Amino acid sequence: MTSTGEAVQFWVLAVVAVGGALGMVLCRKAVHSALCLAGTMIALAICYMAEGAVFLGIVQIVVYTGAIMMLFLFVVMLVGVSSADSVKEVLKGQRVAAVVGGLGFGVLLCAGIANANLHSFQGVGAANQAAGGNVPGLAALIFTRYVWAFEVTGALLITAAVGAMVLTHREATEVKQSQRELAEQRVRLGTQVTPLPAPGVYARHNAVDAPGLLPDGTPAEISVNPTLRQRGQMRHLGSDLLRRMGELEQSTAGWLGRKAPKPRSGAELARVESEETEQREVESK
Amino acid sequence: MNPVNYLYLAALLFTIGAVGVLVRRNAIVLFMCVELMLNACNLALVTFSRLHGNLDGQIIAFFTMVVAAAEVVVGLAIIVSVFRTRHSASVDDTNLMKL
Amino acid sequence: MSFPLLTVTTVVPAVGAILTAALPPATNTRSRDRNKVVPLAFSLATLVLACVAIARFQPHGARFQLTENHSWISQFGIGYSVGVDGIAVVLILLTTVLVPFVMLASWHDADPVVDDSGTFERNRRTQGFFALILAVEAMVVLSFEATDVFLFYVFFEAMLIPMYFLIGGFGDRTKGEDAKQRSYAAVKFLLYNLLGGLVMLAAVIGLYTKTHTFDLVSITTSLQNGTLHFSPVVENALFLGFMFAFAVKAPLWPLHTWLPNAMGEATAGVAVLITAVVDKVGTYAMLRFCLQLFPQASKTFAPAILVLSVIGIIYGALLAVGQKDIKRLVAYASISHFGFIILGIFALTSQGQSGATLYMVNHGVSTAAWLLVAGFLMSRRGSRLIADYGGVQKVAPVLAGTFLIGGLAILSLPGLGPFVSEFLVLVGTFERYPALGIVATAGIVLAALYVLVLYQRTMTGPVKPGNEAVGDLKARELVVVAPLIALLLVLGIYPKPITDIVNPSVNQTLSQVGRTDPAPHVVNAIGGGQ
Amino acid sequence: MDNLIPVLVAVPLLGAALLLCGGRRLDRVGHLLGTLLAFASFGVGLALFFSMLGRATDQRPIHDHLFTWIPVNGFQAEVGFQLDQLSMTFVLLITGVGSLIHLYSIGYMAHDEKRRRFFGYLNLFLAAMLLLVLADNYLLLYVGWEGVGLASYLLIGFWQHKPSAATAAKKAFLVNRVGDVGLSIAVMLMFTTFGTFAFTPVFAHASQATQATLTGIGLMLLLAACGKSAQVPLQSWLGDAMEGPTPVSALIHAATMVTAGVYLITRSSAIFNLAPTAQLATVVVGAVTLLFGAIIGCAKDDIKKALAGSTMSQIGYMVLAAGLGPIGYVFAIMHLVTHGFFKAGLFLGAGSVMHGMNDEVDMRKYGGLRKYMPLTFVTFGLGYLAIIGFPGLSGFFSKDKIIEAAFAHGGTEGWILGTCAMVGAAVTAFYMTRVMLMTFFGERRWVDDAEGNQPHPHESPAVMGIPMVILAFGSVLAGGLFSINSSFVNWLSPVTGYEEGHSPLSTTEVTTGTMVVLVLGVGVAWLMYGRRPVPAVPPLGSLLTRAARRDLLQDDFNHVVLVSGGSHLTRFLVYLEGRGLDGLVNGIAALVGGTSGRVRRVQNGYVRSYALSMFGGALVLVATTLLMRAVA
Repeated sequence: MTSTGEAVQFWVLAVVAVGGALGMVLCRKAVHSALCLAGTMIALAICYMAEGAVFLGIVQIVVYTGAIMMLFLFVVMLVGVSSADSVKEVLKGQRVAAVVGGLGFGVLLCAGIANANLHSFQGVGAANQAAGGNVPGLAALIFTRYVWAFEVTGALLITAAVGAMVLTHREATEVKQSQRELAEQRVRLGTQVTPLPAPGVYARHNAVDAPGLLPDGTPAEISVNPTLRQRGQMRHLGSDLLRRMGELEQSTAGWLGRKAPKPRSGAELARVESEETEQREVESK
Repeated sequence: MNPVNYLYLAALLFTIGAVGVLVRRNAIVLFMCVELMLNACNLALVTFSRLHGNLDGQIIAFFTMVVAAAEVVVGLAIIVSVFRTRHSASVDDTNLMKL
Repeated sequence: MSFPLLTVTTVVPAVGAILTAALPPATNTRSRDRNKVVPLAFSLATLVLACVAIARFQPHGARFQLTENHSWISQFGIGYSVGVDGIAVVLILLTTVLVPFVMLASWHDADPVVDDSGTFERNRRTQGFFALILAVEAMVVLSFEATDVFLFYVFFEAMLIPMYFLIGGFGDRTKGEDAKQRSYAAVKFLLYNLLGGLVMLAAVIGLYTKTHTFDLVSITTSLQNGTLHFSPVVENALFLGFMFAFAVKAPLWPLHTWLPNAMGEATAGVAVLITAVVDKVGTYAMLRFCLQLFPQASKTFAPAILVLSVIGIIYGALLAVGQKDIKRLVAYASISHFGFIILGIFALTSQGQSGATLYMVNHGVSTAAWLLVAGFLMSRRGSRLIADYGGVQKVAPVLAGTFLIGGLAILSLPGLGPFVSEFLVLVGTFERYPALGIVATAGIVLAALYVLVLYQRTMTGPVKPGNEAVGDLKARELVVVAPLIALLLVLGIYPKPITDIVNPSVNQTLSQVGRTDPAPHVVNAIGGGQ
Repeated sequence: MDNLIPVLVAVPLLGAALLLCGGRRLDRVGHLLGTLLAFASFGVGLALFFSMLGRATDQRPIHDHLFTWIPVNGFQAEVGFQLDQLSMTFVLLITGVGSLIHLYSIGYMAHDEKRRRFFGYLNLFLAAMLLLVLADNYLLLYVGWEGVGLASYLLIGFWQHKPSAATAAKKAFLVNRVGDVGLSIAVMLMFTTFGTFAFTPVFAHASQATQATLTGIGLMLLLAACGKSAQVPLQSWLGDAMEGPTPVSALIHAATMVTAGVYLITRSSAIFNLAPTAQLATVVVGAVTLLFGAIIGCAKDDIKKALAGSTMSQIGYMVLAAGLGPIGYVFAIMHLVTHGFFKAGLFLGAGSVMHGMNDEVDMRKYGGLRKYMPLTFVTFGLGYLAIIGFPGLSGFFSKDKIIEAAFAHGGTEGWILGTCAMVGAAVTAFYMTRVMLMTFFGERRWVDDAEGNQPHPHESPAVMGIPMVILAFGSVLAGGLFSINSSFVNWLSPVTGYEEGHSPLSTTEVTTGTMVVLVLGVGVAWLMYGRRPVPAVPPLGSLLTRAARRDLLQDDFNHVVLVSGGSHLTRFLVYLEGRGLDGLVNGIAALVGGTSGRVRRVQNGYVRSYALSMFGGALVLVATTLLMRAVA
């Protein structure tokens, strides 16, 4: 039997852990899943400590949650933070079968545990004390009885590290093109010869997600970072904004005493407005 | 409270992880689910260590962690290289292995 | 240690096969002929070795002679044990005699394609054909020699591989649907025989678990002196396992349906190889393994097998009558004849078994003569349909004449080899099962029917359009046919040398099965007949 | 002297081998060589005959063992020859008539491009027939038996370009094969009963076998005889066999081969004497056939087919006589020999007529030929008188003896058989007179043939005439010679046995009876064909006539029951093979293929799907483990 404190702690942590696990499975975005899993792992780390495995608890936090989960996050970043599973299941009956199988499996495991004779917990306190603490106790075992396994695991880790490098490494098969060559190539292909336009910088907006305006006043999508564009995070310049920009330009010109630029054509405004209407209709559906 | 509840928790987490492996398509999440299953095992091992009053269970949990780390490293590397060639991280897109 | 004659007899064609396959592909007529003469030379060398073997064989000597024993997989008591008795040595001679004729008859069957400019298509198809024939020869000879059940099994199965390629790769119809038919036939052949072999493998393993050896001689010895005893259920099961494989190979009704397809689609030479050489391993193995390993079960199942063989005799003959395709007709005729062979074996009389052994030889030679001549005819006209022929006798009298002689041998005309064996089989059957003997005798009428109907439709009558240009036999073809016909005459008029070799072995087999010939009803009539 | 016996067979065999394998080089001399060898064989036969005459009666049979043919334990087939009085008779008949017909064929086949092969086949026939009569055991006899069948097949189908000839040849061989089955079974029965099938031991021990066995052997031998000798119910091939060249019809299908059945029964007298049931069957077959053949002979317009019906009928007499037992054997053989002469003569005459008439065989297109072919007319006429039993000629002596013996059989059976034989004699007189009248008397009725050629009836060359004359002499004299001092009975009785028959009618009564029916038959024929002109188109005729024209519906019966029944069976079996046996196999293959096609969809390439099955496996494992623990 455990102390009341541990019981309270267990019930709190169990809820956290299960919640995290469910969250991980149910979140559509990988990054959310990763965060949920990190939560579960920290909860488990505390459980370890409560059960007298102090060293493991710390390792769980430092190595697992700190290093491995960060590795996961890096990969998520590489692959695309927002990449989410579509809700539709393509394999017929996979979900139902998985849930039913899972339930059955869980019931079976619980039945197995319930049937097992698990009533006299000895606790590791004695073992820890005999060795002078949890860490010395583990160390004594690792470097004596399990030294061989330890060495092999080390070899495995090194192999894995090398393997990962081999798998991800891309051999540079050709000489990197110089700036001159790139420029020549651009001219030859006749694509964008000039440098790309800079994104629009406006006082009231964060800069990089808003497209710059071309001389005729239309937004230049090319000026926004392709990653943002692919993610659909480019800020669309609404009609009111364009209108206000026009007014601003007019007043600025008046204030500076310059010749005022030609006002934006009505057609341009109408196009933007119709786009906005469509957008709204789509969202409402 | 009986410490056996830790085992029930481990069983629950393991099952959730297993179901996750089966229903999720994103390879990275799939991996996370596998990690969850491993963690569940570790919890059970630590609990067993407590049950028997020696540290061997913790040792095994420790090795599990190390091996899991190795596995994650290689697995993620594979995911990255698959993503490079197929521009997708969905396991359903790597389905060439059929008649 | 003496000279390993039997091993050499099987190694020579095997080496020949490898060497032939390794020859450079033909580029002109000379190198093409070289690629065929080399395998022919090897098959002739094998024939010489087989003649030496039969000359050194002493009919009244030990049971197995020219034996060689080497350990192979000692953990399971598997040995390389070879040796021949009278039956085996005769069949080895048959095989080695027929193979050169088959090669010579198939001389142009696998010729390389030559384009308009006279350039040879460079591939190894031609020599592959001959190499495969040599490979089959080597394996068949080793199957006849093997006195180790496992060794026999290995080669019994292995010979399917070259046969599969010979059937599937070299038929006379190469295009479109026809080629599909051919590959169907080859696959059917393979699957049937593999299924049989699978069942046999189970029985072989079962045999080992009971005896802990694969050595035929030691098993039969311990069976005879009583140290080994099978329970009836086990013995029956093992017998059926072996028998199934042999009945597929032989083939016994109703497991025969692969044969018409295989023989129909293969070239005439390969068809002869199937029916005259390879299938003989099945009937031979019944004599050698079924009867000797499982004497009690053989006696138990003999009536059932005899009934099946009689059905096969009549059924094969009737179907032969109904065929439209020459080669399929020959195939059904062969099914009928295999019925006779199996009938002779399981009648368990010395006349029946000597007759069956002789029948194997005679059937091989007569079918070879008949079918090879038919093959010459078909190669001239490029058709296998009986309806496409007519009046050939007018334009090619020698061809027609040899075809008729081959056919007369098939219908067991006295004076030609098959009569002797067929009569022995019938007498042997009649002694013990008169009713079956009488029904089987009716088969000789049907044999006359399908042979003469075929002859009439193809050879007689007015010359059918398309047959005017059919030429008579060429020198090479005469060289193939004439010796076979001479052999048929010799076997028909003076078969004593062969029966003298076969009889002691048959008697030993029968004494192992524990059966003696029924005595004449009138006891004090002259026993020996002289 | 003994070792001459194999020479007898070897000489024509050598001829056959030379002529058939010799190639075109022998085309010019082949016919001469063949004829020479036939005469050589006849010479050897004569030498052996005189040597035999020089020995005492019990010393006459000689034996020559050549080699062991098939030795398998108890089954010892030997090649050995036995020459006794019976064989000797046949040897002389075969080689004598055979040589004459060889000679005749030189003329008859002069313009045939395959003449060399024809003589080769004839020599082959002689060899096989001699083997048949000289064999000392049944198996060797069987070799000769099938050998003559082969020669007959080859010669009937000699003009292979004619589909009818090829069909007739095939039919003859097949029907003979049915008979051969009987001979095979008889040999097998002998072997299982006596352990041997050589004549001497079998006959010596025949009395020890059971009645059933002997009856079985007898009936099987009878079946064989029916096949070879064209007796009911296996007679249908003989009419068609007339498709062969006429010399062949004369030699094989009149004089020698078809009488082999009579030889077989006579040779097996020791068995038949002990098997009354078999004997009864034999006489019934003989009596039925003699009427059957005679009726067919009356209706046929084809001269050769009419003669073929006559042959059937005459052999019916012989079989009848042979079935009567010791009272008949000698007369069966005697009739066989005289028949050999006159029937060969008649056939050669018919051939001569055809030769002069552009190979026309329809007697309705003959008529009045006696003026154009005097020699043929005379020889044919003598043969005619002999066959109808004109007093003093051969047929008179031999046929009357048979009729007498039939009455002597005793009881009701004797009366029935005797009456049959008597009626047969009347019908014989009728149809032979009909042939004679239609061919040689009356108006000329020949017309242009299809190509517009007018036949020019002319006498045949000497090479054909001489044999006809010799045979005519034989027809006239043989019967008388044989009857002087019962010389033939004395000659043959040591082999076949002889008993004086005790006829309820005296010899005079029988002779008177036959004379009366003879006159009756001739008279009726004269009334129908002599007095009135013969119509060129056959009248419809009575039902019996029409049936007789169709060989008394035997072919129709065969066709319906055997041919079409058999072809239906065959077609059904072919269907069964394709759909049944092969269908089963292919069905299994399709089942396996279909199932695997469905099962392979499980391998869909989705890792998660595989993971699911793995998970399912784990589930099952855990469940099993727990269950096992719970049970334990």
